[in-house]
Amino acid sequence: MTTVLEQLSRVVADLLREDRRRVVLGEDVRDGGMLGLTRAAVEDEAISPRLLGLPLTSTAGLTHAAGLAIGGARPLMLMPSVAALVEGLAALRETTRFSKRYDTERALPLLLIAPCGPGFGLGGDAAMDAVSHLTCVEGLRVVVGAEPSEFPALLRAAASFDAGESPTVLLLPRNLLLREMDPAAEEDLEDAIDQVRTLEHGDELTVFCWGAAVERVQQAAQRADASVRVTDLVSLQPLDRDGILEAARATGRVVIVTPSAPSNGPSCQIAALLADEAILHLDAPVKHLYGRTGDVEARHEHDLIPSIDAITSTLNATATY
Amino acid sequence: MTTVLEQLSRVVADLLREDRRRVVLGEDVRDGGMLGLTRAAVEDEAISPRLLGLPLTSTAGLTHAAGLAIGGARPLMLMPSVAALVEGLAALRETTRFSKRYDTERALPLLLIAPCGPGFGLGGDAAMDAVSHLTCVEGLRVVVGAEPSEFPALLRAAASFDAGESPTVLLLPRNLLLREMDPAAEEDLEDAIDQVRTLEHGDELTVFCWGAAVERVQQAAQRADASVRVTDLVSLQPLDRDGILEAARATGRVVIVTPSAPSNGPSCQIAALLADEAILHLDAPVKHLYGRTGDVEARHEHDLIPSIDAITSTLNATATY
Amino acid sequence: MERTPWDPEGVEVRLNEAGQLADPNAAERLDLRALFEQLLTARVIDTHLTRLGLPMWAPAAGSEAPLVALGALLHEEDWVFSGGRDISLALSRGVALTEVLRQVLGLGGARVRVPAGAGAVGSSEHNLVPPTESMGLQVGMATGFAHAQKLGRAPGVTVATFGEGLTTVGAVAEALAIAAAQSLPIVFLCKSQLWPDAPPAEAGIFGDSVHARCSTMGMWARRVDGADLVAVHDALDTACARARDGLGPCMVECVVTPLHRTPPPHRDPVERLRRFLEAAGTWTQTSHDIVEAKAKSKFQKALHELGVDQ
Amino acid sequence: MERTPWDPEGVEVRLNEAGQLADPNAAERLDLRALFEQLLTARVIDTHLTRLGLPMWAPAAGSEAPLVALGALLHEEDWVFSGGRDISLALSRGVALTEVLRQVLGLGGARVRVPAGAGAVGSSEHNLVPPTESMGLQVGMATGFAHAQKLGRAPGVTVATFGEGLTTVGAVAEALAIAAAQSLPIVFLCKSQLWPDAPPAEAGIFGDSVHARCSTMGMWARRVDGADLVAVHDALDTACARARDGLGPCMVECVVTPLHRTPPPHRDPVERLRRFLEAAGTWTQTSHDIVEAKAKSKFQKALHELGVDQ
Ligand SMILES: Cc1ncc(C[n+]2csc(CCOP(=O)(O)OP(=O)(O)O)c2C)c(N)n1
Ligand SMILES: Cc1ncc(C[n+]2csc(CCOP(=O)(O)OP(=O)(O)O)c2C)c(N)n1
Ligand SMILES: [Mg+2]
Ligand SMILES: [Mg+2]
Repeated sequence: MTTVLEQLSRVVADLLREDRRRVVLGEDVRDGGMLGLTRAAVEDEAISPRLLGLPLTSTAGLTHAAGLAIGGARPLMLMPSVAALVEGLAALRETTRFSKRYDTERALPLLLIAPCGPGFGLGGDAAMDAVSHLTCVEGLRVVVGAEPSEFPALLRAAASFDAGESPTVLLLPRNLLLREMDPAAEEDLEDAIDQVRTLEHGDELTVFCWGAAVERVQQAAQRADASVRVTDLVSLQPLDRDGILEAARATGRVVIVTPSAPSNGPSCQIAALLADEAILHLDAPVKHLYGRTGDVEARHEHDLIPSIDAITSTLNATATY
Repeated sequence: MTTVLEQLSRVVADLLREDRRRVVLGEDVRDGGMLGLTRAAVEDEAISPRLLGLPLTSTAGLTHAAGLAIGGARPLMLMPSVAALVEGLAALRETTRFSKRYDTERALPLLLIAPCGPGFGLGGDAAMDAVSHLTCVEGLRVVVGAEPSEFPALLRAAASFDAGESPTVLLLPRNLLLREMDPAAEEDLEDAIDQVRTLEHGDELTVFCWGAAVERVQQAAQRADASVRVTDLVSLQPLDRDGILEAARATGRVVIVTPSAPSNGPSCQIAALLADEAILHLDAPVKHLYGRTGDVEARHEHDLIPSIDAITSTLNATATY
Repeated sequence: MERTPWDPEGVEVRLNEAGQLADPNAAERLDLRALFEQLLTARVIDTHLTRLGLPMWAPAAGSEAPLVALGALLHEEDWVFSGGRDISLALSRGVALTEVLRQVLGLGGARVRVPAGAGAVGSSEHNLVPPTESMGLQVGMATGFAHAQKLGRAPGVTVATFGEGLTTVGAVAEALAIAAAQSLPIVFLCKSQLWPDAPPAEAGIFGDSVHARCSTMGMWARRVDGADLVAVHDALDTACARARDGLGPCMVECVVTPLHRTPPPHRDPVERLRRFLEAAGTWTQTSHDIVEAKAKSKFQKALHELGVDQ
Repeated sequence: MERTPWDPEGVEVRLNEAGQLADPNAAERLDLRALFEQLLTARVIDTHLTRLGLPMWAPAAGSEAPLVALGALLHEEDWVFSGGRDISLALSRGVALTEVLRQVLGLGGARVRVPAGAGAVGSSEHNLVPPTESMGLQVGMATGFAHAQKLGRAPGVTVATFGEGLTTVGAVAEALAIAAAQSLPIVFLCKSQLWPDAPPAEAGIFGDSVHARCSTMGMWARRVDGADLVAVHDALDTACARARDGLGPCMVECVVTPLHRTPPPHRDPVERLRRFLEAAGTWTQTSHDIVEAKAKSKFQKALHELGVDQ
């Protein structure tokens, strides 16, 4: 057994070996990286010169990565936290629209890997998922992991820009990163990362969720008095509109569970989509469950994910509405 | 007659005269300001020392204004464009939550005045309304003007922090700023700036809109084959939830018209609110109308506001759904 | 001549107010007639663009010398990240005037998007990246690009141009720090506006000059007079050569004179070089008029081709 | 003594490696015994906090001298905007240890929120503003605060403390530019970490030192050895006096030694001052042990009061 982080560190090294255009940027990457994600890569002299340390910056580190991509490199940038992406939001915007403005064929092949949400006992900005901010950046691809044993496969998929994919943020919920996993059991992805995944196939009620909320939703679905369809969004931008509409229409009842404070991110976009295109298929109000509101203190950070009890009772209430 | 901008410049000078704590920051404010909003103030030696010029910055100008507020001043910051607020988003976030984190009684009395949307032929970021970005900043008050003759009163209302209001962004749609107005006819506000305003009292269909969209919606409402209730949101954050629900329930049919590109801002939040709390009162899908998508070129910037024709036909379709 | 408040301090003069060369060899090293034509053409085009009354437009008149000199020094494989007011560079890189106008006037069919009023042009064929909408972020892209070139051992210099205004913007300061920390092959070309009177707080002018600030960051840095084409050329030549040799980042600060504020004539780089050419017997009013007329007709033809009424 | 790679260059020594004063009067001007007690107490508390294994925590051991000196120099009406690793300053400003622990451990009832691991404390009663969550934004708040003081002709100095890491962050560079452009009454206290070997790119160390960079921005700037309490005190004293006199911003760069990297003993500000006191006959092992024991018991009592098990 190994931790998910250790396994991801091996994937980072493999990615560097597989493609000489890849470079890794981030705080302390030449020393293992803040999360240890370059620990394997620093050991290999053939690839360690492509671990690039930079001074502390909020914006120019991100534009630097974009510039490397303009110059033909394929940068993986290891963010200390999703908060750093919010601090560098202007850079994300410029990076994402660069290819359209500058008339190049392909989007910049830039992958930003950021831990998010509760898990390390930090609270504050480190505990947010920042998804509402990120999904304001038009064209930015935002993918979030939910099943730790698939994180290695998710990282490989997100790092492949062979189809000209947009700059991508891969969010890794902190509370899943320290899980143990069997390296041999590293799973392949069943679905493309731009599609919703149906994790439970109930038919009375659909739950949309992502990231750190998924596990609790699955547990609540077991306990609920209804047959629940559990849908992991996987891609928060772009949203898989067809998959979402199909899942909602299949049951006529919808609950959205967000692993963060209330915000105007994907949960509102899904509700708006349903209010427009599925309203006649809906038999009950579309309910949202959020975690704790506001600037969360470290000791309350796990309350950013709605509790299994709260999810269960919302499922029951919506199923019998 | 005078232009709205000229009248606003007199209000800025009055605000400085009325309260010695007020200071004005922004590019070229000692020289009239980028929009001319300090032209009246530079003429008066009693107040011109409180026009503070700063070097060009993205972030520190905003935190500087926050620091002035911490020190007891009441800064009015004149932004060159709402785009500058997106560039300084991290500063907005820190400014807005400062009082909660630092345990002071009152929020920081900081007013940010930003032109937004199409109107000056600039396109690009200057033409956006950035409302989705701004409403991601928890606790930030976001107010947007729609009726030019009321802008002076709106500015006075937004600049009064006597009830301990949060840091506030006042958005002024560019296409309204160059209108002529009769200074004598400067109107008072009928309603508080945190409430929706009903501009037309129809009963078959409710339209929610704001800023530069309002005028076109009113014109479309005249043309439509239905009796339309036109609601100007005025405050985009916080949303007047009760006013919105009441307006939606009054007609059972809702259209949302946004004066910008599709985004996950207030329009989605309203749809989500309705999908949750008014779904049984709705007789038709909740339709959204947005302007042109993407990074808009100068010559297309007016397409960011949906056309009267497009609005009219959506009103008709929704009324007869 | 007497020093006026319009004359920058701390610069080494190579082509003086009277149009005399400090080093007569410069007239052989450099094709000063050709450079003069480019300067004059850039001036005419700037003047005509300015007359169009574009929103947020500011004239570039007085700041052409560094850009024309840079254009003469760059190779095809070099890349420029533009900070604005450098259309003359785009022209000398070979971007078609019709494409320049499409971008600057925001017409349909422009290949590249530039921010309104930036006075900049982009071209993916000419390795010319336009400014970002957010202030100064193209400078950080330039450092990344230079890093890619360094890692790939690709030939070529990366240049980022900008004005003194951007030197106080955080993203630019961060980019300078990255370039210094990683010793990247990049040339920063800063056009610092000359303030004969006290500069306003907005101007980003305080303490020592931009070149001194970069010097303490460990960069090779020079300050030159933007009215002195020869000095500007020589400083940029050294900077580009250092970058090509992998010697790390350079900052060339060029003090440029805002001609719309009516400085004394010798502050105009066109006029100063004209004085030299005249003394050298290679300038006549007729030849001058011809260059101007050509540029003007080229401009009007391009506008016409694009269907723009004047 | 021989200079080791651990000894910073470009600093004027006031209390040397052996604990000898350059200016013997310093022993009369300054209550070095009291300052020693504060240093030692701060060290003990840092050691115990470090043992708690808090997330993202980094020890402050070795960097206490500037903060203890600053604490001794500040008046009640002065304000400090903290950049982290300066709990010793909070203690010397009079923040209760229980409140310090509530904030640093993220316990219920803390009055002020601080970012995890910042090693900082805020107190609205003590005019002590904690770091923002976004890197370095409190520095820009500090310049604004100083501006309000200047406009209101209020007495008082504004101080912003931070580490060398933040000097490459754009928002901090912008704040420095604003302070310089507006000549604000603010003291920047930068703790620059000493790297006996080559610093990594992340360290923000390149070119000349931080003080040189600020000097070219037109600030009064000094570089001192953070292991030398007397030098640090005197530089900060002058800086604060200048700010009080409205003479504009100052930067005091203190080179601090990371004790967890086991430098030679004379690099420890506690040990160096101890050597002086021992030579002066005012230090005994017993008195030392008593100060340490008192600090330790105070720490444990506070934890106990807060119901924290160790
Ligand atoms: C926050 C913000 N973003 C963008 C702009 C518009 N803008 C873009 S670059 C720039 C500064 C240009 O100054 P400088 O680099 O000196 O170039 P100059 O235009 O003087 O040639 C400005 C004001 C702005 N005013 N404010
Ligand atoms: C984008 C981003 N935001 C925040 C952090 C966390 N952080 C806050 S301040 C800081 C730098 C501190 O360096 P310095 O000022 O030298 O203080 P030190 O901790 O060394 O005492 C870091 C890394 C981060 N690593 N990245
Ligand atoms: Mg300029
Ligand atoms: Mg440090």
